[in-house]
Amino acid sequence: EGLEEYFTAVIEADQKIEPRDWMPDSYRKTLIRQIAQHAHSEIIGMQPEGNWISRAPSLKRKAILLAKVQDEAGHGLYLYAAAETLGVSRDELVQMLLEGRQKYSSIFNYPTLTWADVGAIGWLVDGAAIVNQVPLCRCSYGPYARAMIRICKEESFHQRQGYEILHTLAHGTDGQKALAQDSVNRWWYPSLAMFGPPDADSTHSAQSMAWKIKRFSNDELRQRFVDMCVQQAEVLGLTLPDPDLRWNEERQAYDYTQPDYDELKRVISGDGPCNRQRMAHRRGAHAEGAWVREAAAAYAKKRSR
Amino acid sequence: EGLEEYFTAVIEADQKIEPRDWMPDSYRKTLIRQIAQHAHSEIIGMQPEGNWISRAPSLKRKAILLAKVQDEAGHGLYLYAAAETLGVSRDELVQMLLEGRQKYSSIFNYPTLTWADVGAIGWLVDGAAIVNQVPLCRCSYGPYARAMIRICKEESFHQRQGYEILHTLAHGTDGQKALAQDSVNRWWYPSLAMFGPPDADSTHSAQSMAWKIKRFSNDELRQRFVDMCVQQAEVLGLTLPDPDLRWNEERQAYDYTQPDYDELKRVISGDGPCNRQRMAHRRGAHAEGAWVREAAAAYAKKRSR
Amino acid sequence: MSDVDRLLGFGDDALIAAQRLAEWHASSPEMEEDVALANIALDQLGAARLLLTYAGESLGKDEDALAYLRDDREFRNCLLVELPNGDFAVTMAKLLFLSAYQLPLYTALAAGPDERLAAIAAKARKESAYHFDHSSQWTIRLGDGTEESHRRMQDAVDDIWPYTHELTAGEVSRSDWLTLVEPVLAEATLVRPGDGGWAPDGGRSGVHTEHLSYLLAEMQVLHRAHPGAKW
Amino acid sequence: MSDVDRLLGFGDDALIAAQRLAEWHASSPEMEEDVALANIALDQLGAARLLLTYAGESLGKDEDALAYLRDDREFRNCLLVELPNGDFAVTMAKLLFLSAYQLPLYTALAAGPDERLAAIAAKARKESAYHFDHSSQWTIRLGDGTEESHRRMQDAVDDIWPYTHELTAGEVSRSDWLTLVEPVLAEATLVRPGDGGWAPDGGRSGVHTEHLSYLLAEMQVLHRAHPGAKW
Repeated sequence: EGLEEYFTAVIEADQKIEPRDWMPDSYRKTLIRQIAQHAHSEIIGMQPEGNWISRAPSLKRKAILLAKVQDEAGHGLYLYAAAETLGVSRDELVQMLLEGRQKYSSIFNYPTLTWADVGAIGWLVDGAAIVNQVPLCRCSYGPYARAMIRICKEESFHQRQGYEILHTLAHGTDGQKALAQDSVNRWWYPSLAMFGPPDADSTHSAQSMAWKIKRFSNDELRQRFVDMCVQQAEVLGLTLPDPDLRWNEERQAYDYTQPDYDELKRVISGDGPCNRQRMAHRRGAHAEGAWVREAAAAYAKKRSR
Repeated sequence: EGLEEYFTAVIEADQKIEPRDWMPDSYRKTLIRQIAQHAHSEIIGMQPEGNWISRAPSLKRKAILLAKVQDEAGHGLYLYAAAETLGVSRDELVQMLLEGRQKYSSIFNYPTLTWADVGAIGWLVDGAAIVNQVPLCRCSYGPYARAMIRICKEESFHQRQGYEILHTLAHGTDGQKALAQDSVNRWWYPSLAMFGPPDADSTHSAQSMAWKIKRFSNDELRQRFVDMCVQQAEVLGLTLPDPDLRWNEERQAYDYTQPDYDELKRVISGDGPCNRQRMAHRRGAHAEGAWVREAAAAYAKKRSR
Repeated sequence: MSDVDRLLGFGDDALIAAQRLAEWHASSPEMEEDVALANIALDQLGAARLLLTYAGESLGKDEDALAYLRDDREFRNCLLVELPNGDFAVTMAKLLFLSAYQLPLYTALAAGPDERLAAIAAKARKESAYHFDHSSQWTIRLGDGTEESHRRMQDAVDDIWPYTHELTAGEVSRSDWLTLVEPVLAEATLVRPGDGGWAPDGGRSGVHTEHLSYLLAEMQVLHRAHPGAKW
Repeated sequence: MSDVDRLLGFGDDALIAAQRLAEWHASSPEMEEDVALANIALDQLGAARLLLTYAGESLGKDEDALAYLRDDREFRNCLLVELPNGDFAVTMAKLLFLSAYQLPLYTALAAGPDERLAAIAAKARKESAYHFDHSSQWTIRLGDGTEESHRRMQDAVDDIWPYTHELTAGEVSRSDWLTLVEPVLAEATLVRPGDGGWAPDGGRSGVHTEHLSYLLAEMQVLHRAHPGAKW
C-alpha cells in the first residue's frame, strides 16, 4: 500500500523518517530497542566513571570528569526523548532496564580500578562508541539521527579528554606510566568487543542495514577502530596488549586478535564483573528516589487544581 | 528498724552491701543511676575512639585500639550486669539511654579529629576516669566495687597505651609533634570537667560520701589529676594549655585554671559538639539491629519448645 | 581572621560543597536532577578553583596544593558543607541554607573594594541565585508534597538549622539570611526552627566534625599517592 | 603463583577481613556481638600480621610497609573479604564462607613442610574454628528465626555465594569447603545455591572490585600522610 511505499522511498532517497510518518512495526521496535539500549548505556555508564569523581587527582580533572558524567546524564535524556517519539514512555523504558528486560552496553560491566581507567574509557570506550555512532548521525530515523549529531560532538570531546589523561600519565612518573599501561591492557579487548559479535554471528544486522539504521557491519567498524587506535597508541607511547597486531599490506589494515566472544556472551547474559553491582546501584537509586518523585507529583497535582 | 541498722553498720564497718541485703530505696536509686551512667559511658565511648580504628597508622596500633574498644564493650557488659543486681534490667537501662533519660559522660561529646586524640583520650580521659574510679573499687556496694576492680586494671593499661601513643608522637616528626600538642590543647579542659562541677555546686555528693559510694569530692579528685598530669606532661615534652598552671608551695599542689563550667553545663544538657551524632549513631545501631535480636529470640523460643 | 583565611573560608566552602554534591552522581531521584546537581557541583567547584587560586598566590601555593595537601585542621570551611548528604531532603536543606548565605555574600563581595574578588563574586553570584532557586523549589515541593516528604523535609531543616549560625557569624547578617530563607520555609508549609539553641561552630578555625577527615581521605588519596606528579 | 604471592594472599585475606569486621565497632545488633566481632577482627588482624611479616622478609618489607604502602592492584586477597559489610546477615555469610575456607586451609598448612607457616597456621586454625562456629550459629539463628531474618539470610547467602568459587580455586577443594558449609545451611533451613554460575575472581592477581581502593584509601591515609614516621 501507499504508506509502505512512501516509507521505502524515503529510506531509499536517504531522507529521514519522522515521528508523524507511517513506519513498519518492526522498524519501530528495532529503533526502540536500539535507542533505549543506547539511553540505558548512558545512564549506567555514569557509574564506572563517576567512581573516580571524588578522587580525581586535580581540581581541573575533577571538573572535566564531573562535566563528562553530567553530559552522559544529558545524553540519556535526549535519547529517552528520541525513543518517546516512537510511542513509548521513558518510565516504561526505565522499568524495562530495572527489570533486566532491556540491555545496556556490556562495557560498563567492567570495573574502573584506577584513575587511568577514566583515561582509557575516554580514549578506547568513547572512541569505539564514536566509531559506532558517527554512522548513526545519518540514520534513517530523524529524531535519533539528530540526537546522535549532538551526542557525537560531545563524545569526541570526551574522547580527546580521555586521550589527554592517558597522554599525561604516559609521559609522567614511572608510577603514572604503569597505571596507564595497566589500564589499556585491561580495556583493550572489552573495547573491541563493543562492536558486537563477528558479522557471521550477528543477528538483526541485515535488516538494520536495509533500513539504514545501521550502515556498516560489526567487523568493518571494529577494523576501523583498531586502525585508528594503533596510531594513537604509538603517540601515547603505550602498547596495545596484542602480540599479533601487525600491518597487513594486502588488506591495508591491521591484523589483530579477536576479543574473547565467549566472555562477551557471558557479560551480556549477566555474568560480567559488575553487572550485579551496576543494576543494584541503579535499582537502589531508583527506589530511594521514589518518595521524592511522589512528592513532586503530589505537589504538581495540588498546584494544577 | 533492724534492716536499716544492719545496713548502716555494714557501711560503717567498710564492709560490702550485697544484692540480697536490704538497702534504702534512695541508695539503690543512686547506685542504679551512677552505674548505668557509667555503663552508658562505656558504650557511647566506643564511638569517638572507634572512629580511628580503620585509620590507625600501624597494624600494631590498630590491634591495640581495637582491643581497647572491645574492652569498653566488655566494661559496659559488666556494669549493666552490676546494675541488674539492683533489680533493673539491661533493656530498661538501654531504653533510658536511647530516650535521653539517663546520661553518659560528657567527654564523649567531643570529636576525635586526629589520631593524636586517641592518645590524648587514653592519657587524659582514661587518666581522669581512673582517678575517679580507683576509689570506687572500695565502694560500699559489692558488685559495683568488684566490677570496678576489674575495670580499673584494664583502664590503667589503656591509659599507659594512650600515653605511649602521645610519647611516640611527641618524639616523632614535627608533624607528629604538632598533632600531639594540638590534641592535648583540645582535650585538657574537657578532661578537667570530667570531675564534675566544683564542690560548691555539686548535688548528690554529700549523701554519696556518707554511703561510701563516693569517697572524695570532685575538687579533690580534680586536683589529684592535675598534679599527676603536670609531671607526665613534662616527660612527654608537651605543654598543658594553661598559662596559670604553677606549683603552690603552701598547698603542695598545682594551681590551675578551672574548666569552663558553663560549657560543661551546655554539653551535659545536650549541646556539645557531638551529642546529637553520638545519640543518632547509638539509636541507629539499635534500630538496625532489631531484626537480628528478634530473630535470635524467635529461634531461642523454637528451640525451647 | 587574616585575609587569606577569609578567602580560604570562601573557597573551602565551595570546594567541600562541590565534593558532597558530586557524591550524588548517578544516584539522584530523577535523571534531570542528576544533571542539575552536577551543574551545581560544577559551579561550586569553579568558584572554589578561582578562590583557592587567589588565596594561594600569597602563600605560593596553587589550587591543587591547597585542595589536596592540607589536613582537615587546615581547612576553613563551615561545618554545614562537610555534613553527610543524608537523604535528598537533607541535601536540599543544606543547599538552601548555603546558597542563602553565598548569594548575599557574593553580592556584597561583587561590590567590594577587592577587584579580583569582586570579579569572582560577580560570576558566582549568578550561580548562587540559581542554586537558591533550585533548592527553594525542591524545599517547597517536598515540604508541600506528601506526608512523608513533609516529614523528611522538616526533619532535614531541623537537623541542619543549628549549623547555619556559623554561616551568619561573619559577613552575612542573620537577618539578611532569614529574609531569604523564611519565605521559602513558609511556602513549603514548614516550621521555622527557633534560634538561640545549639550553634555548633569551629570550621573557620579548623575544628571540624569527624566527617571532614573521611571526605578528605577520599578526595586526596590519589593526588597524595603520587607526590609531585602532573595530571 | 610465587611463594610470596601465596603468603600475601593468606595475609591480605586476613587483613582485609579484619578491616571490614572492625567497621562494625559500636554498631552491632547486640553488645555481646560488639565484643565477638572485635574479637574475630583481632584474630584476623593477628594472623595477618604474622603472615605479612613472614611474606615481607623475602621482600625486605615489614608488615606496615605491606599493609600501608601497596595499592589495590598489589593486594592479593580474594574478592569476598573486600565486599561491603552489608547488613548483619551479609557479614555472617561472608564470615561463614571465609572461615569454612580458612579452617581447612590452616589445618593443611599446620601439617605442611614450611615450619614457620605451620606454626602460624596452628594458632590461626583454632581461631578459625571459633569463627566458623560463631558464624554458623548466627546463620542458623537467622535462617531459622523470623520470616524477615530468613529472607535476609537467604539473600545474603545467594549474593555472596558466587564469590566463594575464588576461595576454592586454590589449596582448599570445593568438596572440603562444601562439607563444612552445607550442613550449616541445611540446619538454617536455607537453600544452598547452585554451583556452575557466575564465579567472579581476580583478587589473587590484583584485579579487585571497585570497593577495595576505597577501603585502602581510608586504611592507609594517616600512615601515608607521614612518610617514614614511627607510630
